[in-house]
Amino acid sequence: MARTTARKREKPKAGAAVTAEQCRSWLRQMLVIRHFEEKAGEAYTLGKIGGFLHLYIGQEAVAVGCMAALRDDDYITVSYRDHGHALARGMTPRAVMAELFGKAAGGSGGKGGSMHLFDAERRLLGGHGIVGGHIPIAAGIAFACKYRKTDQVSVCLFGEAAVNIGSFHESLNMASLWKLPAVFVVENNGYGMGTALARASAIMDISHRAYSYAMETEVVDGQDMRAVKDAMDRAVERARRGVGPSLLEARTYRYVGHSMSDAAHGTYRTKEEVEEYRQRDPIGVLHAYMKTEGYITDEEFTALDAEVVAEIDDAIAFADSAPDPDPSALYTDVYAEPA
Amino acid sequence: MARTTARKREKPKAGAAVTAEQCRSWLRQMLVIRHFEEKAGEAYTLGKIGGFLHLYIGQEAVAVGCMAALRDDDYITVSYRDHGHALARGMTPRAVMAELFGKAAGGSGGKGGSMHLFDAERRLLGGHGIVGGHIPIAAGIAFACKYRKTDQVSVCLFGEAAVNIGSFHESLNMASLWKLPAVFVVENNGYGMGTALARASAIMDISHRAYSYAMETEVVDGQDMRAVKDAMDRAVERARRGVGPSLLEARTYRYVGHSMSDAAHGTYRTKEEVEEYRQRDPIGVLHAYMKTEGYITDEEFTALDAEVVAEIDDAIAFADSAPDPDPSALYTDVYAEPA
Amino acid sequence: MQTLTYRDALNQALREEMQRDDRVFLMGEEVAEYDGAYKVSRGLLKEFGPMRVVDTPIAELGFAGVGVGAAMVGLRPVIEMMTFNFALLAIDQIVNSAAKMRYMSGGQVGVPIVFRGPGGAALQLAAQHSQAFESWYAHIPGLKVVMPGTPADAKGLLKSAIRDDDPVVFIEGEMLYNLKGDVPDGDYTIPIGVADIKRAGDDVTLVCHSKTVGVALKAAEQLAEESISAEVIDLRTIRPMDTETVLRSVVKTNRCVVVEEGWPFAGVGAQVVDTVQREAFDHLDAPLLRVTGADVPMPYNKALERAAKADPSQVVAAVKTVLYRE
Amino acid sequence: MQTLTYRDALNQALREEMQRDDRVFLMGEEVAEYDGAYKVSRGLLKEFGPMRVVDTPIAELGFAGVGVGAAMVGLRPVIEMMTFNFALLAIDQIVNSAAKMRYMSGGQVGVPIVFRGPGGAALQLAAQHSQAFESWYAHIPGLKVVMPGTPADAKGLLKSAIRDDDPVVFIEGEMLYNLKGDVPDGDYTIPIGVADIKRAGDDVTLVCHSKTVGVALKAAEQLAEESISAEVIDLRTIRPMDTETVLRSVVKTNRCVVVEEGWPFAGVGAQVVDTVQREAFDHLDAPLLRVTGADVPMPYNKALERAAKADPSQVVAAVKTVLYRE
Ligand SMILES: Cc1ncc(C[n+]2csc(CCOP(=O)(O)OP(=O)(O)O)c2C)c(N)n1
Ligand SMILES: Cc1ncc(C[n+]2csc(CCOP(=O)(O)OP(=O)(O)O)c2C)c(N)n1
Ligand SMILES: [Mg+2]
Ligand SMILES: [Mg+2]
Repeated sequence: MARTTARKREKPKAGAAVTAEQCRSWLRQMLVIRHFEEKAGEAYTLGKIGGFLHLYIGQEAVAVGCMAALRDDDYITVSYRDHGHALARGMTPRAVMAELFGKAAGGSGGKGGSMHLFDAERRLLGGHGIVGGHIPIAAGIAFACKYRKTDQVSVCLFGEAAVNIGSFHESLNMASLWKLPAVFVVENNGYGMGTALARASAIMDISHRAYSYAMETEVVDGQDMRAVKDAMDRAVERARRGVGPSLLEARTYRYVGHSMSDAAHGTYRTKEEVEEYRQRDPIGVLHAYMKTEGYITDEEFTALDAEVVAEIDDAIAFADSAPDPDPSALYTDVYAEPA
Repeated sequence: MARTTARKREKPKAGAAVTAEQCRSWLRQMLVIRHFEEKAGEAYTLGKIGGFLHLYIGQEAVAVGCMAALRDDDYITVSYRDHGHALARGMTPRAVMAELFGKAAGGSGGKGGSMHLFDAERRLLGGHGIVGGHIPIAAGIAFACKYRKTDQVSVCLFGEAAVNIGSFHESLNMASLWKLPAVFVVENNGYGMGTALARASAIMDISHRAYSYAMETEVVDGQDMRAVKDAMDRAVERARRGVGPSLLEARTYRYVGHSMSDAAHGTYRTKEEVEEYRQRDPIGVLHAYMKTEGYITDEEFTALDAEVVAEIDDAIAFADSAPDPDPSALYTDVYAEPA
Repeated sequence: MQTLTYRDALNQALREEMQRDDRVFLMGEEVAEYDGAYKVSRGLLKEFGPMRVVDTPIAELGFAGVGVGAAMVGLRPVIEMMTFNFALLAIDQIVNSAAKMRYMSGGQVGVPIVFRGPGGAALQLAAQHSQAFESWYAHIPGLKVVMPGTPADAKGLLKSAIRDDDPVVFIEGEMLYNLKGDVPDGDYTIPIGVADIKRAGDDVTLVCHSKTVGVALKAAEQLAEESISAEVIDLRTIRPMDTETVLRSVVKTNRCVVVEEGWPFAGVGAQVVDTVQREAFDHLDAPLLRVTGADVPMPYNKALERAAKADPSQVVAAVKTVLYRE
Repeated sequence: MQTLTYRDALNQALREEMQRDDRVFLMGEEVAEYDGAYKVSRGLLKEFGPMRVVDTPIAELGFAGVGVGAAMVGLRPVIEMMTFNFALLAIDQIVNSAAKMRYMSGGQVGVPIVFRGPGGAALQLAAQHSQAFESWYAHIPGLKVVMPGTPADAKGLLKSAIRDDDPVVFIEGEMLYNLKGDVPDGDYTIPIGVADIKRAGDDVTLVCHSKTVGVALKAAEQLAEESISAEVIDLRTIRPMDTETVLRSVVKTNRCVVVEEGWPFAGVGAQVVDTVQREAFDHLDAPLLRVTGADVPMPYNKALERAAKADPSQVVAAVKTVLYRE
């Protein structure tokens, strides 16, 4: 691949000191995502959820690490693999599960489903199904922040397979040209459906694509939530200061298939590979750190886990018993209601 | 802009020795293009030519230098600014001028016009009006050459403003990923219509975009026809050998407006800038070299120039008196004739 | 009343809306320093500065998406497509993002954006630069499609489009930019979804929009000389379509000819025919006929291009057919 | 005769054409090592190798253009769109390059290419993944549009499409892939541009294509129970459309209902209506009616989605209306 030297990076500040409280909430978020996704997978096999279901199991540290670096008034856009981000951003498991069940109580009233999670209040603006489709949208949100002279930041997360599509190129060029307050996060889980990165991209070092746009870039261990947060802190700060956008590459892995119709390890990867990655589980990594720091005892962990399991069970029960949208909903939200 | 170090280049071989005969024919080609374009501009103002007319004056060395490096069985695709390439590839001034006049004797029977010059026999496959539209097409032609295991090469020429559009990114990635026998030539004349490169691209060194695709790249003086040919020789040879595609950036300049509806130097550039570039005229550069080498006397140059002027006058007369296509042509060539 | 060109009417609409609402901005290729490829944005950069009049790289998909994102958080982008031929590159953002966001989000996120620029053929621009896509956009729920045919309609409708809370595809005519016409003074709007009777008549209804308004009016004049009275209805908005106005006319004339610039298959006219024959079946004394552009890519040659375009003589001939005259 | 699924019929057509003509190759996302997102290309990589069954990056515009370029120099690319929803990103290459090359070049350069993949809705895939664009492609001169509704038609028509010298947009149905049906043995083709009477009848003509063939046939059965005899015409090819077959039927039944999956405005059915009312005006005893998908982005919720889709009960109701029964 191209021999390019990395653009001189700002010296990573030693990870901002984190408290036991923070770690506990991050650990909890990751557990929520993990249990949520496992239950969602079950519900899908039971026919309670339809369409495409893309689980986030294995990548939890990326969503949690990113959200941990953001303010409430920052904006987030993400692909169809969006449950983890929605939960980490604060959407309740009930609201997300109800949307997956297609119920009126769902975040999008049951009209969007798994791929299109929105929470305007929390500034989570989708949940987008077209690969690369939300990258220019995120640039546009950043444009609006600059236009209004606020110091808000627009964060856009997408998979590594999206870096080969035109909208990635056009959007990053404009974002850098106009110094927009955006952070583009590539969740590099190694595969786009059944296609390994090496079979789709002429270079393996995705972060180097940033040099085509004179953009700051960093590669970060996507299984280490705190590392993700630290890198995000730097990128978000650059964006807030008006220095410009950044491209972050988080190296991660999905334990499960691309979607429910895809085997955990199809022909495109081995059982061994999946097992190997499971060894550096994002929850395990943070849990281990917390133990060494004395932030959590085994009893506390067991209790926390049980508490989360109960919350997800409740979300399932809620979603299952929640009513369908009214038939009239078919024709609403196509256009704004005449004022 | 991004501090990236150039990928180690193959040491440019000293320009392959050229003969007086070769230089004379290249000089003649450039004179043909120059006079053709000047006459075409006149014909446009007289209403003999309609639609958009994009002249190539000032960039002659790029087309002539590129074609000089190609075999008859290589393929060429180019943008709407295509007269120079068609003439350098061997299309007669009559055939090109007749097309501009919309006559049946034109290369495309008067149905394509200035922006869509095709000569299947000479493997000139357009003449494309959508910026970036022919870049994947050129990659596809290269794919076909590889598919058939021929050692033909597909050369694609486009303006510098096209490097910011998605198809450029998608095509170069695939071309490099699949090691296709293609050469992508950016004719960097500094402006896309009224937009200077710096206002459209986050980096000024277009050649650096090649690193995103692990692609060989070179920057060449686009006003020096022999330099263009030398760089092309290297790129074409890499493609023929199956080493892979290259991205060439030829730094050049258009003396005239973007199209006939645009002033020679609009608000976007100064008269002085245009004048300055005219000092390194591509015809003058080659002519000067030939004089120092004793390849041409002033008398010979005057005679050659007069001969070319006469040829272009003949092309104008031919095009002017040639018949329009038959009205039935409106409905032919939409689909293949039923065999 | 003032007399303005279609171009200047659009320019006034943009200027007045940008003065009225600082959420409104214009973005596209050459819109700022170049004053617009067709000078529709002349003077706006000078008045509003580079943050509100923004030149873009050649990246239709990208800057269309930038507009969608900005609209999702409350700005009012006007995205200029240098021509709608190039909007094919941006159509994923128009159809998959702009048109669906409100629905996918369960009503949480709307996209108040205008995609505008010239559509259809100009003169001898050949196949890739001479296409009319209004029936494509009108096919899509979530989009509104507006196509003014006069300076007054252009100004009033562009203002309504910019104030609209949903994505509007606003297609102008390159051949119309120099068209002069009376334009009301001051601030006024023309509602989206309301057709306009450009000429009253009793014998036949001519339905048209954008450039074909002129074609239909010319045909109506020629028909008048043969004492055939044609009513000319300018749809002005393609989606939502004002079927009431069309039906009211056809119920009166019992005959209808639909004129459009675009290709015949599943064009806007096909939808007009579908609606009218369904809603006014018993009032029709003849089948509805359509006059459209020739069903071919546009040729460069001047004579061939002229033959490919819908013209008054074809309309006159169609009218005589539905009137069973010769 | 063999009994095959629609999926396997397509797979056979691809395999046989690739065996017959080494200029034919298949390119798209996941077509090779993954055997196709919907397994239509199962086994082809193994048989033909990576140069003829090519996985691509996610770059629809790019690999569609690669196909166009390869076709321009004589190969016979079959470009798989994982679904036609994503083809919106490639539509510039389909419309501005593939459809116009022959014309722009004055007949010098043709583009023998097939763009194929599933179109329309499947189950609960929501707004961005549930769209039917056939009327868009059929609007474009230079393209042919083919949409088989049965395994036998799928195989015979795909072979014709691959052998065709012009660009063919070949739209399959994700919901049809598991449909079983009789398929003739050996090599056969079905000509492009010829409709098929799937069920003969006298009282009303039902025009349909692709997935709605099943809808129309179900409706016809239900109508038969009320001794209403419906003739079901499967267009099979949308462009060029076999209007003769449709007209012959309507002249006999004097009534017509057009059924399609897509949105109503300027859909394929609008063109059928336009043609029939013009060519068979005096034979019509009632207006032509259409049954289409609801004019909304597709909702995710199962019940709402069901309500958004054209179904037999709507067809039955439309038929009773044109028959003036209750
Ligand atoms: C433009 C487009 N093409 C194809 C698809 C089908 N598709 C859905 S997800 C996917 C793979 C994306 O992989 P990646 O970007 O790495 O994200 P991941 O699924 O790994 O999170 C593909 C090809 C799509 N949704 N959009
Ligand atoms: C996709 C697309 N967008 C916009 C245009 C209008 N347009 C034609 S030429 C041009 C500028 C191109 O500049 P460059 O690529 O540098 O080529 P040059 O004209 O300098 O040779 C533009 C914007 C187009 N033809 N295609
Ligand atoms: Mg991935
Ligand atoms: Mg340029």
